[in-house]
Amino acid sequence: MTAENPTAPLLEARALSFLRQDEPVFAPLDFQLRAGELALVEGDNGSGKTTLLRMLAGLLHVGEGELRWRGEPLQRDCCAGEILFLGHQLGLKADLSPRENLHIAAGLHGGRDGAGVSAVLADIGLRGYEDEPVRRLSAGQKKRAALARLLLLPATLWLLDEPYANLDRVGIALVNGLLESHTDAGGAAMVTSHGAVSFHGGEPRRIRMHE
Amino acid sequence: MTAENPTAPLLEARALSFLRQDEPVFAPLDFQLRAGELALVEGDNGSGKTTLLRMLAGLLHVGEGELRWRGEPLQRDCCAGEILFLGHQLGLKADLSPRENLHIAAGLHGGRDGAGVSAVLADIGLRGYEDEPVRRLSAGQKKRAALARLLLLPATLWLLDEPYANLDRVGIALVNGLLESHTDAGGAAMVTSHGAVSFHGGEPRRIRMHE
Amino acid sequence: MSRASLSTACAAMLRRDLTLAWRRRGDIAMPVLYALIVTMLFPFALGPEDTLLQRIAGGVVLVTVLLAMLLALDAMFSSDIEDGSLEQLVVAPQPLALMLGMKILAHWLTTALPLIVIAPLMAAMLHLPGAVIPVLLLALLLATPLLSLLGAVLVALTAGTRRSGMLLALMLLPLCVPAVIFAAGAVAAAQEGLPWLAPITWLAAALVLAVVLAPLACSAALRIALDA
Amino acid sequence: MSRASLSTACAAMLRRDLTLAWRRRGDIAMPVLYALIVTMLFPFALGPEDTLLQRIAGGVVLVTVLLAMLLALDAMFSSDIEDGSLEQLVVAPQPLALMLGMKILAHWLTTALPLIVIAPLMAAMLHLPGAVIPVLLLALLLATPLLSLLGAVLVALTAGTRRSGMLLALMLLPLCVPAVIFAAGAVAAAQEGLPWLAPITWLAAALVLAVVLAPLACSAALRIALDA
Amino acid sequence: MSMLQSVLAANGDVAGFFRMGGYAAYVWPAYAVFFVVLIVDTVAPRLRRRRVLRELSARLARQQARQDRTGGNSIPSPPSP
Amino acid sequence: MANWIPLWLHKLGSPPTFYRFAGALQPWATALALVLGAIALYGGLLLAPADYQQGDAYRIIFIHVPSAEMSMFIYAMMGVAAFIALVWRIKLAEVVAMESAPIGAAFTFITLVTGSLWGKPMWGTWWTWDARLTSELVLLFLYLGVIGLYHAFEDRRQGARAAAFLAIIGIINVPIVHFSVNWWNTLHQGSTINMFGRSKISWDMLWPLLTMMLATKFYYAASLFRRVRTDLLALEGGKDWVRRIAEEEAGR
Ligand code: HEM
Ligand SMILES: Nc1ncnc2c1ncn2[C@@H]1O[C@H](COP(=O)(O)OP(=O)(O)OP(=O)(O)O)[C@@H](O)[C@H]1O
Ligand SMILES: Nc1ncnc2c1ncn2[C@@H]1O[C@H](COP(=O)(O)OP(=O)(O)OP(=O)(O)O)[C@@H](O)[C@H]1O
Ligand SMILES: [Mg+2]
Ligand SMILES: [Mg+2]
Repeated sequence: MTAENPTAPLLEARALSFLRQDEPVFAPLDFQLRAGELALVEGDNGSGKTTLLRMLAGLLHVGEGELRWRGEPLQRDCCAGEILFLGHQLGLKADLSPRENLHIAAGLHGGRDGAGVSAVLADIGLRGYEDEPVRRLSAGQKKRAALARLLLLPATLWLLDEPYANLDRVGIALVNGLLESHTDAGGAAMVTSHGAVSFHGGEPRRIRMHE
Repeated sequence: MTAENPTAPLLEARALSFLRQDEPVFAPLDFQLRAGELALVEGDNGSGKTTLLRMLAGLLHVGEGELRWRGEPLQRDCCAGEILFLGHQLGLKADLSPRENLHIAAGLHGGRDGAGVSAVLADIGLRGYEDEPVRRLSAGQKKRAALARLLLLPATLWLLDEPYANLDRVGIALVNGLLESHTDAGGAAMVTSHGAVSFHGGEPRRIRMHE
Repeated sequence: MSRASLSTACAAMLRRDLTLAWRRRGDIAMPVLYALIVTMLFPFALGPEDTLLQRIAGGVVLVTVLLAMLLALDAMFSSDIEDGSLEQLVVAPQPLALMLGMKILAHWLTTALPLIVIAPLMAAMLHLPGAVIPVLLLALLLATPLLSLLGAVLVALTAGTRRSGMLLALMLLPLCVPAVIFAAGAVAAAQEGLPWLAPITWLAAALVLAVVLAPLACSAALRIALDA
Repeated sequence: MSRASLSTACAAMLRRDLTLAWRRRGDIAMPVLYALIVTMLFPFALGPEDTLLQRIAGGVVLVTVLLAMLLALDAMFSSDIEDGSLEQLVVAPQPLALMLGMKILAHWLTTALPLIVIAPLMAAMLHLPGAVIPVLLLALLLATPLLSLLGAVLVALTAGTRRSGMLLALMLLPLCVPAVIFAAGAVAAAQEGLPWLAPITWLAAALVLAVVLAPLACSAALRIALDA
Repeated sequence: MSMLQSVLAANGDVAGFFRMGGYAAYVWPAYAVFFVVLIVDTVAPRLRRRRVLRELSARLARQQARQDRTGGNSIPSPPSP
Repeated sequence: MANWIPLWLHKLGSPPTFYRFAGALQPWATALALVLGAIALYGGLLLAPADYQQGDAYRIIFIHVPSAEMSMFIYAMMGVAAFIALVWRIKLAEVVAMESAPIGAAFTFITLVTGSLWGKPMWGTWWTWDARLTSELVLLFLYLGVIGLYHAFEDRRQGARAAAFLAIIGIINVPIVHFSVNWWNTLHQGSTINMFGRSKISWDMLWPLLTMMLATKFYYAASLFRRVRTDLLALEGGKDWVRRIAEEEAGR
């Protein structure tokens, strides 16, 4: 992780908005995210949380305003390998097993030091389901298989869209634990969620989407 | 709602289990559900909640044990039109609007007296999105469009698989309100959920899935 | 509370599938375009010799139309399975066979009918004599619904599996062959000025049987295929 | 933390798509079976006359193989878009064009190669003279990757739209025709004992150009298609 | 004259039997296919039976091992990456 | 009324019972098949005279016709078992239907190959698209479809039910194969053997043919028993009776 500009925040949005058919989807947003911070994106259904996260991930282009990554305007290659995105669609191939899916992800992103696929799968609570095709997993098990990427892949900024949905209580605690150790290690995360989620470490920064 | 046997419970399971490859997915279950009751199906990810609900809906055939509907063995036609099922997959056509999707549902199931499609959509919080193709809705809006069926269609037993997932707080309160008025009107419901969901009216009956 | 009447339900099903097809009218046009491309490529591939083209015209049009239908068959239930609509249909308090019959009808209307409409054009592109075209159309009008109905049963059977494509083709082949033989037989007979009623009658008889039995078989097959 | 090297990433992509194809090997076999069915139906539809069959054999095999590939083209990215894998690929820190090149290669290996392998069988079923078969194979070896590459660009362009089918067919047609003309020209020339090198050279030149440019165009098209 | 008579005749025309009146190239492959296919059909289930039994005893051994080990299902603790 | 059918089926249909029953009969069936087959081959290849028209090529008849007959007979058996499996959900019937398919496919394949080996010298071609040949090919595709569908499902019993359904639909093809020579005039031979009237072929040729037909029936029984026993072991892996067998065989 080479920071070009150590004082600048990791991610900074200035009057950011996204346009669909020339209409902004949400009111202009201003926020900063520093290393070690966790931001909770809040808003009602349809307020634009998913849209915001997809824009940060580089899937949608910035409509108006500005987005800066370590002080530089955000471009595709300047943050390559530093951002991990998990959307409503999990990005798992249903015909492959969790193990195979993770191997592909590691092939594309490179692996974290010392994180083996089997160990990660065991940690995420899929022991015994490593070699079952994903399509045969229950909804929560699929979600866990997708979340295992967080443990396996190296990244500075996590963009998680409703990571708690479909998880049981153990799973929710697990995600909270992951987020805590990620921010402790100097990473940052943006999370959208509706449920009554209690974080262990202090109060997260909140970004409210206004309609 | 013609009850053949007024003293019998609406739904009764005796040593019920489902077999995959000749192995039971969950330990034999015994439970009863009477009119006006709400049952919460609890269990960890992969414990078989979805499987149970699909079996009750008649999509999977009973493996071992017995399932009785108003005292009679459950068969396809004896409960026709009395059961409403909402699974992980919402059963909405992405190219049709919520209004069109609901019109089809009403065509298949018949409509509740006095429930108009527009009114139902407004009640569920989709005012303004009635004629947008479902594929352009956000995750929570899609869920709401599927839940609108509960208001529109006549049914005695609701089988809801994680109805709260993806909903915001208003949406969760809305589902709780729906469940309350349904049980008050003599209906019954089985709901699976992980989140910290607080029901208004009293403590629901709980069905625990053991692994 | 009002139970939905049978006719309302049928109308709702039919309207739904037709609306969906209209929303994705590009996809309906696909088999049509496919058929047109094939007929356009043939003169390129074989050289534009009138007598040769004329000789093979009837057969090529028949094969092309049936293959174009096969293409669309695979998708008959797949989107409904993916988004859970089929579950909702199975759970609905209506006779499943009838509802599936409506789906098959909609499928035929949206894939086969456009093909039949352009069949004369295709025949003309290959210089088929004008007098044979009515027989060709009659053969297509009987063979295509037959294929839709039988195909629906097989598609339903493979609905629960992962390897549907090949299986479907494997199982459909035995059904295609007789239909092609009879239809091509009628067209060839007409082209040579011989009586062509016998093969047409066979097709018609098979169609009547299929109309009655296929929806029932289809619903039974679907219930089996979804049960896992 | 270790950045993934380019070759690891390429290998992972290729392995992934080949594994997936193997898991659904029924679907790979689909174009093959389709092609076999077509070649089997032709004798039925046209009557089993050796000279006629022989006359049209080369053209039929070419058209059939290319059409069978068209069938599979549509699905090149669709499942990846549905389950969100394509998003993950776009977000991954690897050159997208190269990754898509791997996907196209895998697609060609799983759809075109089996077709080329059975092409001699199809040719034999239609009684094509054995001496022509090498030329047919050469033409196919050049024409099929060309189609895969150009098709991929068009599929990527239509990925975001709903009416993909028709658009795809419409845009591919002008690309198919020259390929078929050159390939069929070579085969016809060989069948008549004339020199067949010129059309083959044209195909090869087009292929080289496509290998370089198509992946880049494909990645640009996909980024546009996903951005909504 | 039957084939046996010619085989047993004074000159002992055994080669004639294998020549099959000039149709050897058709008759013998036919019989070969018949026997090969049926032998494969006979052997395949025997091999499969052996495999099934081997897998079964492995499964039984695993179950035994699991029963011997004490303990139920432990809840996975949040990892510390 | 016909209550005894399911009752009787359930009794013999209990997997351990059938496993023992099939185990006892299977060696006898194998032995009979071998002995009868050897006699038929002796009669057909050595005793029977050459045909006045076809020469010695006709000797393919002794495998072609029995195989052709078995290809249809086995399909019929599979259809019956499939029907029972679907109506009464009896596991044994599912297994019998599914394990008949590969045997039937084998015989169909033999019929096709021997037929074309016979056709080359007689008709001058390996293959024509005539009604009987085509319908026999369709039969092979049906068998392959049944086998493929069975294995395409992850749950074996669900696969068996789906494939049984396909088998029942496909049964219309069997009469088509049989009567195709009467319904359409074709290249293929009409009926030569007439069970009740005078057959058109001489006794010297007929008796080996009939013996071989009987031998293939016994072969079918033996093969089916072997396959069903294996399949039952695989399907009932969790049950006690299978565990006991597994332990016994492992001990040996
Ligand atoms: C690939 C080529 C062939 C196929 C697929 C085929 C198929 C069949 C079938 C399915 C039957 C059984 C019919 C029944 O029992 O109803 C049969 C019977 C027979 N086949 Fe063939 N056959 C072929 C070629 C030939 C040839 C070349 C000959 C002789 C020239 C031949 C002679 C016979 C005879 C004599 C019978 C017995 C007919 C009867 O008694 O009904 N077959 N064949
Ligand atoms: N593909 C699309 N095309 C057009 N409009 C869209 C599309 N996706 C979402 N929208 C609209 O954009 C708005 C924001 O959607 P978004 O998915 O970002 O909401 P969200 O905050 O994630 O909601 P949820 O909590 O329900 O997931 C919604 O009003 C939705 O209808
Ligand atoms: N189609 C399938 N084929 C095979 N096994 C399956 C299939 N669907 C689910 N399973 C397995 O059956 C078990 C129960 O799954 P089910 O979906 O009922 O769980 P669940 O309680 O709904 O879990 P969740 O809370 O994650 O939704 C799981 O172990 C799962 O892996
Ligand atoms: Mg969202
Ligand atoms: Mg579930």
